[in-house]
Amino acid sequence: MDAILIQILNGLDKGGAYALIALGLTLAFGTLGIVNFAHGALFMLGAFGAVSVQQLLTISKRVKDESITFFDAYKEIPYLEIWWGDTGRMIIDYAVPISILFVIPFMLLIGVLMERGLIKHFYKRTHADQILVTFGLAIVLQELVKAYFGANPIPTPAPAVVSGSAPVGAFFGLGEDLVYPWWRLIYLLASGLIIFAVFAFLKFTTFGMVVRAGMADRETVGLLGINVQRRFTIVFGLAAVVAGVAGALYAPILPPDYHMGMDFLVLSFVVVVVGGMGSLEGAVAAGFLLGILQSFASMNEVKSIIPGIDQIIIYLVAVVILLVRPRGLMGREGVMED
Amino acid sequence: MSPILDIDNVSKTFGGLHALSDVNLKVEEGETHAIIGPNGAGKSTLLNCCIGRLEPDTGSVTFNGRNMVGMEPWDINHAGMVRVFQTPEIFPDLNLLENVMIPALAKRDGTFRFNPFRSLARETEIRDRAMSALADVSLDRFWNHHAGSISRGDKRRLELAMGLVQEPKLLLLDEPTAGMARLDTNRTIDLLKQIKESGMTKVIIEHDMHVVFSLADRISVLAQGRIIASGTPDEIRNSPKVKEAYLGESEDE
Amino acid sequence: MSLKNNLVVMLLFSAIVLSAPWWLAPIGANYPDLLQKFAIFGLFAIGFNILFGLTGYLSFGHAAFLGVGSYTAVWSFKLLTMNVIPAVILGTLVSGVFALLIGWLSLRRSGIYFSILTLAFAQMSYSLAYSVLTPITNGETGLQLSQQDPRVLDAMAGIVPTEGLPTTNLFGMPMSGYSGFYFCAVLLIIGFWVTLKIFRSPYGLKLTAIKSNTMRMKYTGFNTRPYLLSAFVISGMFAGLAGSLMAVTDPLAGAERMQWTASGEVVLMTILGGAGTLIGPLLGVGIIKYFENIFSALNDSALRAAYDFLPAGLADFLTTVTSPFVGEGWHLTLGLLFMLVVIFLPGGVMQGISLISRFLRRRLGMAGESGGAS
Amino acid sequence: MTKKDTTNSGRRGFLKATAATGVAASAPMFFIKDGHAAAHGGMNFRNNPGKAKSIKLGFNVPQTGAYADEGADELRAFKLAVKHLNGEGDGGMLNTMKPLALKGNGVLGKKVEYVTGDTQTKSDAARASAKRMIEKDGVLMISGGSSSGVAIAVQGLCQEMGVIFMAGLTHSNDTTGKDCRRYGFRHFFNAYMSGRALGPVLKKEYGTDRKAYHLTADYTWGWTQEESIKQTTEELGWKTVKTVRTPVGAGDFSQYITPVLNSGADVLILNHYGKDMINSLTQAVQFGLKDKMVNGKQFEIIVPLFSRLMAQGAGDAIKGILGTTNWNWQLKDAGSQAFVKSFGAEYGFPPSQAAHTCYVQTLLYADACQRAGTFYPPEVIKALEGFNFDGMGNGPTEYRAEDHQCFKDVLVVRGNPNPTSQFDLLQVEQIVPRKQVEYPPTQFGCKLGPYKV
Repeated sequence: MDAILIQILNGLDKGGAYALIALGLTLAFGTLGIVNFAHGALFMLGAFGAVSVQQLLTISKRVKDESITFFDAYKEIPYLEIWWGDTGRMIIDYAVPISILFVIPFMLLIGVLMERGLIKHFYKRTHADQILVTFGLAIVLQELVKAYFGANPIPTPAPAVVSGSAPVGAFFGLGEDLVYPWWRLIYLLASGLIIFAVFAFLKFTTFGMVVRAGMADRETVGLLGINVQRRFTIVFGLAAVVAGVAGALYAPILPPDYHMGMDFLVLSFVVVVVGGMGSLEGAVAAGFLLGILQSFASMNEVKSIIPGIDQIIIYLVAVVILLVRPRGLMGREGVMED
Repeated sequence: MSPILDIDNVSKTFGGLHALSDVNLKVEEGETHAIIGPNGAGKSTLLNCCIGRLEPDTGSVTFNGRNMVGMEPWDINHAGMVRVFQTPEIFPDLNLLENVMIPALAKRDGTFRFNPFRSLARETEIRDRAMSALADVSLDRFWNHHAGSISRGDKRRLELAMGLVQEPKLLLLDEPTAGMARLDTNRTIDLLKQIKESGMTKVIIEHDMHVVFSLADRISVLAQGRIIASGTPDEIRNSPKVKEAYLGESEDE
Repeated sequence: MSLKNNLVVMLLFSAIVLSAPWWLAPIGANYPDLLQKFAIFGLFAIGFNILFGLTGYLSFGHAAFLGVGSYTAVWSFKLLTMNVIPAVILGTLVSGVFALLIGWLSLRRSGIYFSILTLAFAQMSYSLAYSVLTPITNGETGLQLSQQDPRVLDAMAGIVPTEGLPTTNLFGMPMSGYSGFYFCAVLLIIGFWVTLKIFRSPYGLKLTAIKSNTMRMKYTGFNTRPYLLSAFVISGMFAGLAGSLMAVTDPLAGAERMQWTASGEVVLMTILGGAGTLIGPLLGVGIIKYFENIFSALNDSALRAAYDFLPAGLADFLTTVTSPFVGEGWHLTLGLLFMLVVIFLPGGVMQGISLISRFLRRRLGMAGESGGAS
Repeated sequence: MTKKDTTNSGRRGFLKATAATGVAASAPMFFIKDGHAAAHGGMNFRNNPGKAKSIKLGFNVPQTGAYADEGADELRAFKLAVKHLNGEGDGGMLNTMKPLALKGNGVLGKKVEYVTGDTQTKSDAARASAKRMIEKDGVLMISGGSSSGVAIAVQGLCQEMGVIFMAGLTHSNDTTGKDCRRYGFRHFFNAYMSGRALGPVLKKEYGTDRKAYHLTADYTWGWTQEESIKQTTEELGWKTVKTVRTPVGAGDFSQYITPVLNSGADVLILNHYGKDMINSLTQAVQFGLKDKMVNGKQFEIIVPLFSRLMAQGAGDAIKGILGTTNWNWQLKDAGSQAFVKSFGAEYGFPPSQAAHTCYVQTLLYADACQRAGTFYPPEVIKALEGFNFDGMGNGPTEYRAEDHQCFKDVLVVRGNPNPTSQFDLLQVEQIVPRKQVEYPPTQFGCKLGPYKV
């Protein structure tokens, strides 16, 4: 029983990440009609936003390490620690939460620049062209990150307070063994909040209503004389922010490396298609669904029946859904057929 | 003699909307049958039900003695019922000649033929037939132009050539002159009259009464998904019911 | 003498391919392995182009067929004979059957749904080949020859096993080095002839028409499924042939050949060169493989040597400026190149060539308008 | 540039080749580089430098992909080795290696040059890159790499082409086991040695009554390591609760880690490497496994194969974790100090174990050529086989003739709980003597194959 509960938690957590990436991807596709292969790279940039803030906070003074004699070695002591002692140490400890404050405007800027500088020239081009140019951009972005940060993952821990595990089992009355890392619970909560915020924004603001109308029928909204263009630019920025924040918050779970975006990219496309191209609700639902399915497929009991199922489950689900229900879970019929 | 096309009790609803209700229509071999009616009367829906783009909820479409309902569009095509589309459905990336060669090849090759090693350059017969169909619609001079780059009126005529080259038993024409200049319209009427002499059966949907009355042997009037009248052009012209439902309105337009 | 004439085209093409070891020498790309790769990936790309370039169906799973071709060929070397003929034939056929299966399912959908279906099938093949199917694929290490392999045909023919591992051969001629290249080159020429015939056949015209307007094709009397499926299988067989040639020139097959990035590579090659054109995909192959093999190997000292003819200061400056783009930075250059090509030349390098030739023709005052590039 | 010289000597080889095989009789002149020459007896062999003033070595390392940092470090070590061979710099381990035939004037009087290539950590790319070095650049030896799959693939190729391969970082038993080759040599240790070395330390630290749970990367290296460690721990009396295979590059391992929590196991063994290891370890620690008490015992995590670069990626999670490593820069022997000193002086930070093994391999190859008095591979191979040496950072070491595996002491290390710098991540817990990790050469089914190809 608790094994199942904890796999559901795992699935929700994983699903939260999938859903957030797929949400941004769908926003860009639904409003702008852009298939953005650089979306994974935006997720990666967000994670490296957290890394950068951490590195900024730990800019260190190099002190000669006397214990090593046979070559010049240095110890590094962060200036913040030298100046403010414990307060400085605490600020460093909270690098990831603090980084969110920087990641939001940074990603908005990146998103807007990307839309104005590149994407807007590709609205009328084929999807293949969009894929290729954004794929090229993704390679460029990740190579730049690699050139600066190296290829090795960079540990970006969560604050010490939440680095341990929460006694979930005790809370549900299911025994002591059942624990779950605090940061993952926070991630789950945060992904829920972000999804909620995006939906609320689209549903309850006039801005959002125009965007939704634009997703349903772009030309008509354009005819209404509303400046759809500028709104869509902001939507693209919003998609970038969602991806970036998702990445920054994910950094303590998965030490960021330059390639992490590509690892998520294919998966998130599958999520989008399973959910239904252009359906925000579908993207979220499919994200959580696939996360949970993947968690269950990894259980030893399941794997002993079907060996290798945990490696292919996501693709298998995608194949079945596409063959049985081509528009995905919640998509409209005919979107992007032909 | 039984009619070549027999639409029997066809109904079609979209959601709650009755697009077609119990439509009955018989088209005799060799005649030119016009279907007229106001916008949204269900004319295009009716054509779509004939060529397999839509499946009627009830009723049957019998063509040449065979029920067409549920058949694949390509099989309907090869049965001899061919449609000319209202919004030009051409191959914009090919040139005009190739656009017409495709249906000519369909006529010869059937629904599928795997001949990757046959040289297109040696398909002189197909080429000649396509060229003469282009000549029929006076587009032969532009044979090597890209179909995507010609005017809308020319696209309509190209459509017509694509239909004619298949020499169908029954040609369904969906507003063949819409979007054409007066001169072109007249030329098209002349062409269709010529075809009439060849004995090809035609069903024409048309708004332009000038076209309808100069071509049709018989006319059916469709309004709100029902056939409200059917008869010779004179009968229709004088029918008070039609005037009330359709002609009166259309003159205001 | 017109490029409309197949014979002229083929003679020209054969001459260019067979003389590649000469004219590629000045840019350092004439060593056997790279020449083989050009020919092998050339086959892969022109086959892919039959599907993508003609019908517009974008498969993201063609690497799976490449992988299947490789595995089949290596198994043929292990079980049957070191002669390459059965390996090539079997590799192509087995890939064809595999393509038939995947195509039959995937072609129920079109557009991006088709792409995702092929991607999903290929990723499943890759994951399974890497792990569960290890008895067949030898997992991460890759399927290799071994001394203990039965090789029944060779045994029947009385070929005595060598002390070391046997080498692939064509009736005794070893298939490594330049002879391997010429074997691949001959198959590339045959493959090119097949695509040329397809491009210039009624069948090919119909495939192009499907790309232009699928719906219209159906109402014109064509059942599009068998057309698409046959094109899919043909391109799958080209991929299988390419895969088996990889095994011929280097008898080892690894699962990574089937990964989605490998499928993505052939897409990039085709689009970069010019999808739907006869030789565009080959240009794409040339560019990408050259980058991967030559650019990636340039280091600072090689750069400095290349700039040696310049004044020292300028040479140092250029070395500093260019070094991030070569060697380990070759991916960066590739990414930038994709972006530039797609932004300015959506028709790929072929479009660039036709633009330049049109410009030159105008400058030279020559008459004759080419009938609109597609 | 020496290109001209190599080409010339190749041309002579071509003439003989044509005469002998007849196959290339009608072939154009550039067939010369095809290297049929290697098929002939005597002193004619592929890429024979002949009278050239320099030789070329090929360094094939991952420059893109997950192991790019290790690759970069390997490349630094190679460059340093080339410098030292040519008598530049402070000489590094040339000052400590015993016995030493090298004179600091290149190899056999020829200056050493090098070319580099990107393996991308993919077998195909690695082989393509190796072929380029052999066919185009004319290298005599190839070294480098950071994974067993690539090492085995390149080693096989080198055997076919008759070029010596001095493996870089590869830990699978298969490299010098069932996939061993006459032309391949491995200085690095393997999974079996890791198990043997860990055994006594585990017994001392964690006792004999333990229940182990394995998470294993689902590919060849993971399996061999799981097998070796399982064998060792079960001999200690430990029980193996479960072994679970995880997909390579899974990223999030939570769904594999949670079942450990209530499995009754009190030890988690992570048979992961690189990014997978960083992720699975980080996440296992987040799930509280390090602070857990099971069966009245402290729960423990073991990572049998460690590297400092990986430890860097795992951050705090690595603290206190036991594992093994081939070499560590904090070793106090003269060889290690000499190497660290010249590496540190050159690049400003200490070398990794990958850098160390690549540096040593390059020197060993060069020394073997010097001792053999020729670059002719069969003679060089014979010079390396059974070679005993010291002063290279691992104590007295032997290149075993039967399977080309180096036998030397193995380091059991622990993640440093109180690092003083970003490099001070591992503590040497114990130097396990070579005797303890030895095994019969037939154990992993090695058949080396012929000297001449």
